[in-house]
Amino acid sequence: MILVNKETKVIVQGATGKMGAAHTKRMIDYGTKVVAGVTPGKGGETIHGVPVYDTVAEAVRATGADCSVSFVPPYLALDGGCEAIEAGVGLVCVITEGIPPNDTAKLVAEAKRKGTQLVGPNCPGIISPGASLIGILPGNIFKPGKIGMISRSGTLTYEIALALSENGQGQSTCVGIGGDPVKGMGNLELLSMFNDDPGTELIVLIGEIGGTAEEEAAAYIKKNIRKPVVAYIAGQTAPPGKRMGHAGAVIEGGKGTAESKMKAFKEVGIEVAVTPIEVVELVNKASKQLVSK
Amino acid sequence: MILVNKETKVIVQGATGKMGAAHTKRMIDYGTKVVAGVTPGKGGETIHGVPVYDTVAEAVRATGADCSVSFVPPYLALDGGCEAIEAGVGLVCVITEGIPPNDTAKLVAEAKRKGTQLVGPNCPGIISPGASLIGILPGNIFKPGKIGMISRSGTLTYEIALALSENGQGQSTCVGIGGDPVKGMGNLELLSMFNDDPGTELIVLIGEIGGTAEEEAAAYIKKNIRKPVVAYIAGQTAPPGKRMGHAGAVIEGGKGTAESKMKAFKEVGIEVAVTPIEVVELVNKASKQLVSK
Amino acid sequence: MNLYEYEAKEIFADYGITIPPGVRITKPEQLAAIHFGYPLTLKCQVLTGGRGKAGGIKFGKDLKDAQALAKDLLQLSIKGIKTDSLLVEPKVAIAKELYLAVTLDRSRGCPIFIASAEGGVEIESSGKVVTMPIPYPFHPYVARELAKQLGLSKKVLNKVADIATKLYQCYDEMDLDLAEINPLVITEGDDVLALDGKIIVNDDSIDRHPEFQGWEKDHLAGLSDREARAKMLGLNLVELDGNIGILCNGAGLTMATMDMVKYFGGEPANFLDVGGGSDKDKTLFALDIVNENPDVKVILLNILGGITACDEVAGALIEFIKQNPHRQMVVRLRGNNQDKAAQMLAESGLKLIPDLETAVKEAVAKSKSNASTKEVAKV
Amino acid sequence: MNLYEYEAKEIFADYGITIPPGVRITKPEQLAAIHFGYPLTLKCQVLTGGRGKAGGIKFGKDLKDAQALAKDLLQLSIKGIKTDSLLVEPKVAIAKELYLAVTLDRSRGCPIFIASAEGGVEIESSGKVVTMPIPYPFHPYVARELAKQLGLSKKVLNKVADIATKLYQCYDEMDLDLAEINPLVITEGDDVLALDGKIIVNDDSIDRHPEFQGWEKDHLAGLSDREARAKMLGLNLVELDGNIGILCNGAGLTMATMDMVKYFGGEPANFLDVGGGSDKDKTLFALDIVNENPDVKVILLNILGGITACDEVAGALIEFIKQNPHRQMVVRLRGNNQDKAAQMLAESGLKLIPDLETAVKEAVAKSKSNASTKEVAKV
Repeated sequence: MILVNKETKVIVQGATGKMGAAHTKRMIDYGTKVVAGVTPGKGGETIHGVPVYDTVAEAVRATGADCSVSFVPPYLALDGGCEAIEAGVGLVCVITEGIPPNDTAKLVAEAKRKGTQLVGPNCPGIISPGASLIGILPGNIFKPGKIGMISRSGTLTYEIALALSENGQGQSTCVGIGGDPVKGMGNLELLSMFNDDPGTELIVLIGEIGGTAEEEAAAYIKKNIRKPVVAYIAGQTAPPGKRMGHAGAVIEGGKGTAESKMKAFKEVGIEVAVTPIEVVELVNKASKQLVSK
Repeated sequence: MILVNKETKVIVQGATGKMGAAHTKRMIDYGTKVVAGVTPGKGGETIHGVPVYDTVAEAVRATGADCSVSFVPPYLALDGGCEAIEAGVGLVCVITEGIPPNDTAKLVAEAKRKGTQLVGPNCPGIISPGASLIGILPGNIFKPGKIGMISRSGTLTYEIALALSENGQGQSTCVGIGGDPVKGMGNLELLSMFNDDPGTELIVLIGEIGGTAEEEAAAYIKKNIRKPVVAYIAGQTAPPGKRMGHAGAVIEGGKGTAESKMKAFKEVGIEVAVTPIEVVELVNKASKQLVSK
Repeated sequence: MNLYEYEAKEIFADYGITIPPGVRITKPEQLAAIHFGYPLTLKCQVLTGGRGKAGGIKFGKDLKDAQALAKDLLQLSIKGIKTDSLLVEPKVAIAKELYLAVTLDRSRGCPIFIASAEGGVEIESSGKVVTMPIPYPFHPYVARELAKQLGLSKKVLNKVADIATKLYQCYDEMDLDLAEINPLVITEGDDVLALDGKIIVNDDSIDRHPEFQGWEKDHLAGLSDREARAKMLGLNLVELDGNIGILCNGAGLTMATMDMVKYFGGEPANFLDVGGGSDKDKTLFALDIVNENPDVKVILLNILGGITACDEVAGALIEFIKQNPHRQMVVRLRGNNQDKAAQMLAESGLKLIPDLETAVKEAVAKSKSNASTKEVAKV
Repeated sequence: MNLYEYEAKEIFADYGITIPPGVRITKPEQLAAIHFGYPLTLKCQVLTGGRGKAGGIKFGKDLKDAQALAKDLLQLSIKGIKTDSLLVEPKVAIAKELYLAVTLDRSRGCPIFIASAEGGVEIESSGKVVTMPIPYPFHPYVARELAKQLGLSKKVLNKVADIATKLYQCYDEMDLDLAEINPLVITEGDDVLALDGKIIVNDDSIDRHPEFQGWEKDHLAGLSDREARAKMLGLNLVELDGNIGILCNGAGLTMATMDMVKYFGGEPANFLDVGGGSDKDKTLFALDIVNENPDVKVILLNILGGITACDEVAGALIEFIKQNPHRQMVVRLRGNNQDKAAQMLAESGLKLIPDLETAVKEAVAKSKSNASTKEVAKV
């Protein structure tokens, strides 16, 4: 598994909000070590048995947390993200949707400067099934196993993970990198981590229209990745120039089509599923080849 | 010598301004390798035979310069300093006086981030006598030798250097760190560099009222410096609360008096001259002790 | 949110970017009060590109000529979008045209300058485009380096760099997706001014800009009536030409569902993501707006209830089917409280299909059957 | 440049920092038009500290009382500085007083918050001061961490953090040396407001703030008439009690020259740095302003001409001595064109002393001689 494991100590920023509180409970119930919540002005309270602090710095000092998951409202998310970075947590996962992209660009710059791992924003989070759940993914859908997943989508990830789990194909770690045009960690960093992770045998990459991240991933995989990769791209029927839900899912100036991305993968020999269900078949096929090696 | 030597390739930012042009000529006459001037909108011209470029990046690409000295006007100096830092010169020396201190603080932050050596602002520059002159110091006053000088002042440095030179006490490098409250390199970094410099046998530190840099230097010297240090503090007669010319030369809230600084030096066994002329006597004394060792 | 040229230029002027003098008119008679001299430039204010090619810019050689042109232009539709008004400006003596824009670079994860020494309509296809990442914090030297790489020099280099600096400040402070000047004109007197301007305000940022409050409803050009209404309610509806109405939760799953519909031989009528924790009212509104599309023969609802409770969705569905008993529906619900939802739906005569592929195939089959939309979709 | 309390508060209010309602008055009669209710707070507006101790703040219990107090206060001088006007505010019900400021930290090389959970006059001596370096770029979490370290909690923590954020933005954007709120008051209803405010605008930054243009001449309190005039001309004059007028080039050398005067038994009358490339007119003005000081018995001019040409200084000197033939002078000139200067001075009867120590000793001797100031200082 990568990024998070049983030992990961997690702070929930915005833990006392409606969504933050609900998912704090879900994370705790899953077994995640949620050590603190942070909401300015609510220090001293508790949420589902977890102490709440006014600042991330204070929460880190008190608990030694090494990860923060943020439910902070969009216009406060840059500030909250910088606070977590400055407080020294090594991994910041921003769930919040609707952050102005220029704020995200600044957050990305600050994270790079301090060497902090940033996942998201506008993402479902990270799960290492059976070990740790960070964010809003439905834990019961995922099963421990050897597939690493990287995805720009939330429910589509659940759909595919569910199909994989039901077919006996468990996951090492699933990372929702988020649907925004500018984000923290992307395909390349995570492909590299999965490549180095002994617990991962096979990588599923779920892309969608918009941008060129999948094309870049295809080139990177050819050069650097020695594990089998199965890809799926959503948005084959999306019209150009329209934002398809995710801020990042838009075909602009003829760039970012599903066709281009699928072609890029196929050209470097990566299997591309046409439907989410086909991902399972391709994973099964690749698994068999792994076993027969 | 430290910071600059015969090989240092220097860009002059603001080379076509009145002061920039005059000192470009003086630097060239002294033997400094002035390889380029930079003035936006004057690219393609020459100044005293040196090519002028529109941007520092372009000048660095064309000449491989590793140092920039800036005569850029106060309100443009932050921008110009950041330009030089980003263009990759390792040493930026800002002569300009009157830069808003908050701009300087930002420049200092950017320099730290990139690991660039920043000297100044509001400083006379750096000279390694006989090798390289960066800035506005009068070259003829300095003589090659083994004394390292660090000073917050301009003409006072010349006064003391002149007296030393006339008494046969040459200098390895003299660094004017500048008279502003916030600045780039300070006493500690330079003391450390002189301590490590085989060409420096003895260090003269010229301080003045305001701040606590001299008190910090005294503690640092006690702990880290193995070469003899002679100190002088200007402003023994300065009244509290008044800015004495330099933006940084002001006694605030009872802090930053000459008395406090002289006491700090004496307490760690550093000789403190009462007049600039006495510096020469103390240097002579320390030199003799070095020889007799 | 796309702004009109005249709005973009007003904002540019607030940032100190030189623009030509200009007056916005909505009637040809207003021209008589404008004293810029002739020829006059008359430009359709319309929220779409390709205005020049579509004949949306004319030059009036005297008042009479200008009024005749204005009358025509004010009735012009470009790409199906009606002209709002005209921007009237004096004709500028152009020595050189540049392109200058600030936008977000997805790959680099930061804003960038995009510029070209050749201003023009088809900037993307020009081989002379210069891009320059903009670091955070920004300092103006970046804009000078850009101007240099454009091949500019002397005073013009400084003037263009100054405008680029201001354009970035505008982009950053106003939270734009795009701040574009095309062309940025160098006059014969070496003045530099923004002859045309385009601003796209970032939709997620509008709420923190009091100056843009209430603007959205006047800037919805390019959206169908239903798309516009959905947008005002915070729903992302994109309509297509097919006959299978689609509602899902999650953008990726919605796209994947559309793709599967197509793959199995059907035609999606729309993209509509009802979102994660969407409540009953929002789901009902979403169903209604898809239902309104006369092309829709069948609605395919696909909810994977990771967090979303299926029974809540079922509640909205039951209400909808009460009001629209003849609507053909295919319902795929999976996840949280799935069994409870199945039971609720069964009571109101709707079948719940847990498997996605089966549901998609059934929706495609129904879209092709001869059964009228009015037929009750009971099992 | 120090601002008055009422000016500082107006700026704070522009940044969204809550201040009490207030009216500035210059005549007691104006109180009748103020309807804040009683008691009323009356505060001298004066550009110095220690106002409270000096009796510069009073509370009027009714209109008659307030008018009587106002009459007295408007005539009050504090530390020799005349009251400009009064700021009239309602009396605030205080639950707690804090101290909050942003200023530059010389050692750290960045701005810092300075705060204390105990507001009061002598903040430096309080043991409960919290300092917090402010990184670049700034984000508001720094202000929350500050509020936390002050021991605040709940709503008050957020309100104080919000004010600290705004105070930093004000400090940064307005180029201040100091932005101080003392006390920052928490009312019994948990409102947080700035009851007193102090702003020092950075002198080197005034030229880039149109809003402060022309303010300097009204904010010179604490300077002697000569100091103020020197400042308006860009010269840094600091007057002392001695009788040896000093003019040098370079701040460090000027201080060192003063120190030597004192060391050799004399008393410096002033600090005056004429600067590096100062021209003849500026040098003449500098000589004139030192000359005007009636306490000055002798002027010691010490110029080390590294870059400065000694002959140019000599030119100014000759002009000065023509106009002031009886002024006792000691001239030390060294460096560039020293010989030429010596020759020029000799012709007008002035001796040039190249050695600093000799020059200082001679100036001290002259300051103690019984020779009148009017005596010609020819050798």
